[in-house]
Amino acid sequence: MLGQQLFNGVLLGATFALVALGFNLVVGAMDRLNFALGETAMVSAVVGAVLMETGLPFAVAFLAAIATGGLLAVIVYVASFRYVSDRFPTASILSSLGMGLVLTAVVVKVFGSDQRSVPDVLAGVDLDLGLFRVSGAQLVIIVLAALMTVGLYVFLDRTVWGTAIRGVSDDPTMVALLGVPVQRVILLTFTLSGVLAGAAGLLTGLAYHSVSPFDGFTSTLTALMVIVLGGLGSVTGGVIAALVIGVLQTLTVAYLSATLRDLIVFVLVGIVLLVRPQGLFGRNAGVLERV
Amino acid sequence: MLRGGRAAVVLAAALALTACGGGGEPGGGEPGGGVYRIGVVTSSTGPFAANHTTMVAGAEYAVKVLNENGGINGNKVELVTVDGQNNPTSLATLIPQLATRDQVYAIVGPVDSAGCEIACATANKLEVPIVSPGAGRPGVLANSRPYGFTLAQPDAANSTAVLSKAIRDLGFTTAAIITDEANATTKAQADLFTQIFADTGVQVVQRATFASGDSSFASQITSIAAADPDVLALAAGPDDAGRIAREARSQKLRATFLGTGALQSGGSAYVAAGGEATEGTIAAAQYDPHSSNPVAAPLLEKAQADTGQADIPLNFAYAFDAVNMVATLIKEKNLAPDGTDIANARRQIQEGLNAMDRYVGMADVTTFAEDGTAERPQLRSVVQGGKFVIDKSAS
Amino acid sequence: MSPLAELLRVTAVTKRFQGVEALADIDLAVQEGTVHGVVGPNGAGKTTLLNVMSGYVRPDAGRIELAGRDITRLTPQLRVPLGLVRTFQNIRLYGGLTVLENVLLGQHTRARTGLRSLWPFPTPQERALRAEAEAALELFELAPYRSRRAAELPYGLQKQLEMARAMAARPRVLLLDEPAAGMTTDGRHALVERLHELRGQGLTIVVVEHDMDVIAKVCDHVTVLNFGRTLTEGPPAVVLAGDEVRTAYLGT
Amino acid sequence: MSPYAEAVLLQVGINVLLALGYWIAVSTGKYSFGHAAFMAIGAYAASMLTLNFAWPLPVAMLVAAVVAAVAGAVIGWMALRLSLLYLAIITFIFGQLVELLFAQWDYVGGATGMIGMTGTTLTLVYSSIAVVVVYLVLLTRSRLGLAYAAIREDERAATASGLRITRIAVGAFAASAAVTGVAGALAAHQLMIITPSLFGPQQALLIILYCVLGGVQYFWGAAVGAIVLSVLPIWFEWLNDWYMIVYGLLFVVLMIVRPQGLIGRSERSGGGPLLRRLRRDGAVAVEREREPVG
Repeated sequence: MLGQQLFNGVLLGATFALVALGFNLVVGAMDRLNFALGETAMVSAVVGAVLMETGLPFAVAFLAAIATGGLLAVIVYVASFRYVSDRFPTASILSSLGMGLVLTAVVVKVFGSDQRSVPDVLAGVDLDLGLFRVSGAQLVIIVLAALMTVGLYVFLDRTVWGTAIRGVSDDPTMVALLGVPVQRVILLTFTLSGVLAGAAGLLTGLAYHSVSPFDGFTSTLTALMVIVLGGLGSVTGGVIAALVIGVLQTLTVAYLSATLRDLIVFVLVGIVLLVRPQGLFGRNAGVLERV
Repeated sequence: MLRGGRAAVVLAAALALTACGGGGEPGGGEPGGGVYRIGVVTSSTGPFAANHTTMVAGAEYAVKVLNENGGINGNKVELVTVDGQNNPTSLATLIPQLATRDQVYAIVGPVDSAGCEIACATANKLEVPIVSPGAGRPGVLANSRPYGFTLAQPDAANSTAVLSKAIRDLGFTTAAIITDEANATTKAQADLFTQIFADTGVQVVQRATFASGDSSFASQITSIAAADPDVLALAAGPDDAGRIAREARSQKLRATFLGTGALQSGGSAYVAAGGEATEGTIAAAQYDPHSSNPVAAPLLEKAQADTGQADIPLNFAYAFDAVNMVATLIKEKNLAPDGTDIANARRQIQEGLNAMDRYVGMADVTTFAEDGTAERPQLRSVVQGGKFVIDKSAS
Repeated sequence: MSPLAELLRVTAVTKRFQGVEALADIDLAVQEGTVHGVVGPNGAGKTTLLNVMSGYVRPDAGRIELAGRDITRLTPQLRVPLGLVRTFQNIRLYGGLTVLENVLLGQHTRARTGLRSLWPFPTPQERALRAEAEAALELFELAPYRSRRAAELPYGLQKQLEMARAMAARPRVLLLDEPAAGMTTDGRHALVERLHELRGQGLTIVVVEHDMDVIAKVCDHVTVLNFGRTLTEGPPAVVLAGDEVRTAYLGT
Repeated sequence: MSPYAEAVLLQVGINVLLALGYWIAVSTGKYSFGHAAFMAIGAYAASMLTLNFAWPLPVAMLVAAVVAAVAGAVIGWMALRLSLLYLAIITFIFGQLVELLFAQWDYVGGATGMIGMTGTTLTLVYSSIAVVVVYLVLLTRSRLGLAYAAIREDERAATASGLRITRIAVGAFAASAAVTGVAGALAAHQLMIITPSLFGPQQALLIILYCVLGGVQYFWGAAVGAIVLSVLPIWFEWLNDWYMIVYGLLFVVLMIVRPQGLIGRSERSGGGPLLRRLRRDGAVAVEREREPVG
């Protein structure tokens, strides 16, 4: 049973990782937090679920979900980042929180506030791997999440645009001087973050069997804990922290109590903030020590 | 920097402005043509939005029927609907608004326990009778007596006998309980199941917990599947219960699902969330949409014909009855329309509700107990063909 | 000439940024009542040295002493009440606050600033500080602008205000980071006069500056840095005429 | 006065108190995204005392203020040492943590909350506002208020003036939490019931919006914002249906057009987006030069 529980945890962590990656990409590009990313994931999941209900194959629904995520992230960028003055560092946070409210409210207006059931995929599949069993939905989740994470690494590492994103994240002034179109790189970063969030939204929906208009907030909260634990802006740290939190939550639920699930993560994050504020894997992420 | 004196003046002026605006005198009854106003408290968002929509439809339908039959003593009945948006803070002003500005004789709603706690307590303080067509959490009316009522019977009173009998009938010997720990109602359900299993000699082989709304349930079901119980008791809200059912079936759990009356009253949400996995679920029930009661049956049939629904939902029938209870009392006590002597009228309605014995309406027989909760029929229901149906053979 | 007291002493300070040595084993002693210049080409480590002295950069090795007290581990804000006050190369004012408020903030460490400052009737001490702030505005020719927002002032006046704010802390050592940068010729003359005046009042000044003319006119002692090392030091007349400085600035 | 008018005035008053409390934190430039947590702490602390120990409400309010202030100081001390992004994250998470803890604490009724508190009167609410207004008037004229403004304007300059930034900001945060806690206590005793979910993210956002709409420059701007936003949905009932969307869009539009709020001096025009972008690049570069000190 432990094997199965560990697998459950990794699965949960994999979906957390995708949203956290989305957050970290934006932090890297602009030193800003996009608080509407959780809602972006939620809307993408709703779109995916609606398409699946109409009988379209999962692949189509998944593509539609990531396209929705990317599009929404661009809209949020335009509304909450592009024209918001940087003299007010929290303005973008407030604005994106506002966008989050709007996205939730629009979904409630259109589809009502009930949870929406997400149909199963590969319902017949049930792999017995000895230590644990994998259902069809779980197989889809783990494979797609892994593909997207690895894909992101390859993209950032091997392509021109990926290099440009890393460049903007390291030193925007310098890459601007080198002739890199910073605006377009930032737009691309937002799109990517939305794509990741969109994928995370639908995959989480698969794991939970449903999506609710109010899920966005939970995703945001989890992602924030992941990036604090992993280090603000650290891609690798985010992935590892997501898996740690996923496994920790699952084991807590299995062997202790569901009420302790969030509490244990809060405590872990609190300790990390006190002892190592830059996160387990972070660089010196804007940590100012003062009297 | 600001010079403080001026700031204080501006602030005071702004506050005074609000006082004038917000403090407008109550409107009183409209001139001419007698009207009895009844307030309805709904919530267009939040987890119980669907139930509220059903409730409003029931109340509106009741008023339509009443007015078609000449109203009460020739005076029309009118609903004043306010929307609390699932936000307790707005309830704190909406109830006084109904009481003062709209001069309602009584209030119907909200259906959810959390909303009722605030709305009913506020109405009670203002001495306005309020009937919730659905709040069933134990102690929900603790602060709302004598003016607060609910048409639902709390689970413990309603479900124990039904579920115990079902367990004996079906010969279950082992059980697991999954509980939403972040919710007082479901925690109470879990205690109820524990008690029932103890009484019927069923061994509880596994307990799992979760916190409302945001979990995949994979972990809990893995633990339960390892214990392989005959029956899985769902101490969960209907949405969560549906997802638990799906996760359980996807992990090949064979147990029968068991729920309290609360699961049946949220039945459509449960089945919508759980799909085919919910087939065969057994739950207690206190309302039968196809009742054979001689008073209820024709009312239900007429409502089916008028609304085009095959099954009249619980909250619809409860709201219908709530409006009619108030109307009956207004008529019986011959209360004046248009908010004349409203305080006295409200007190008389309250006394009438408290004295109500075996009111028979669309939802069968209702009697209010000492604490304002209702005594209701005790039925067994089972999910068949995608909906809860009352298992008449079992009662 | 009798030996003057060493007021500020930097001993064997080293600082690396990502492996690059910005300061390598720097020693520096500032005599009380003198003006000490620090010069060197871009990237020589001048500003880093000033940051180390004022506490904005913690050195990897070495120590800083103020009047014999080790202040290496003190944060910038704790050095201010000890008398170590600085200005910035790219002026940092409270742009949204008035000119007077900027100067009042300069007095922060000398005034009662906690909850007790809420008491609406000023204490004699507070009255004295306010009067002093007004006087400082007169002295720095800012009085006509006292109620204007600092961000609205022209560049030259902003520089003046920053110095006024620094002086409001009653420093023992004033650290100036490129005070002449961006100034007109007239401005520089005024600056030189002002520095002479302050020195005349017994203030110790460390000035990091590009403008050799200013350095030559105000400094008693000059340290030349290059690649984070001390190239040479001594009286300006000697140092500035030396070959090392020319080599450092012009390359070999 | 009719119960309706009284209910409206109570609600407006409590919201004004929330806005004023939040303004204290914002006057140092520090935005909290979990201020509803301090409201919850105040509400629960006071309710425990009045319900279980029959303390008089005014005394319970004082205790609520102290407890909330301590919580504010602890969270402030953890978060205010770090960058603004961390402050946002930590306060956001803190809001959740508090909601979760109250939901699991059986002594205060868990998720069902506490019920039966009464005693909030107009006198109590408006005298609390009066006390806070007097405090704020004195504050904005004092050197402490000046220090708050300095930190908001430029932290680096403030260190050069010898301001002990963290200590000052934590103090402001604690004072802000105290006022918010009192507002929570009053809200609890007006609503008669409190549940943890009452003090969730939506409430936190409302508090921010009250303050930010009116303007963060003057405290009375925050109060006016609270009054407008509390009264609008009461006067225009249609607004109720669109409330979330309208409030959400209000944030978005406000942050583009007037991030400093409707009341207050306008910033000098910021130039085109490109100019701003360049400046932002500069700001980022400066940020990265910073080294840990101390």
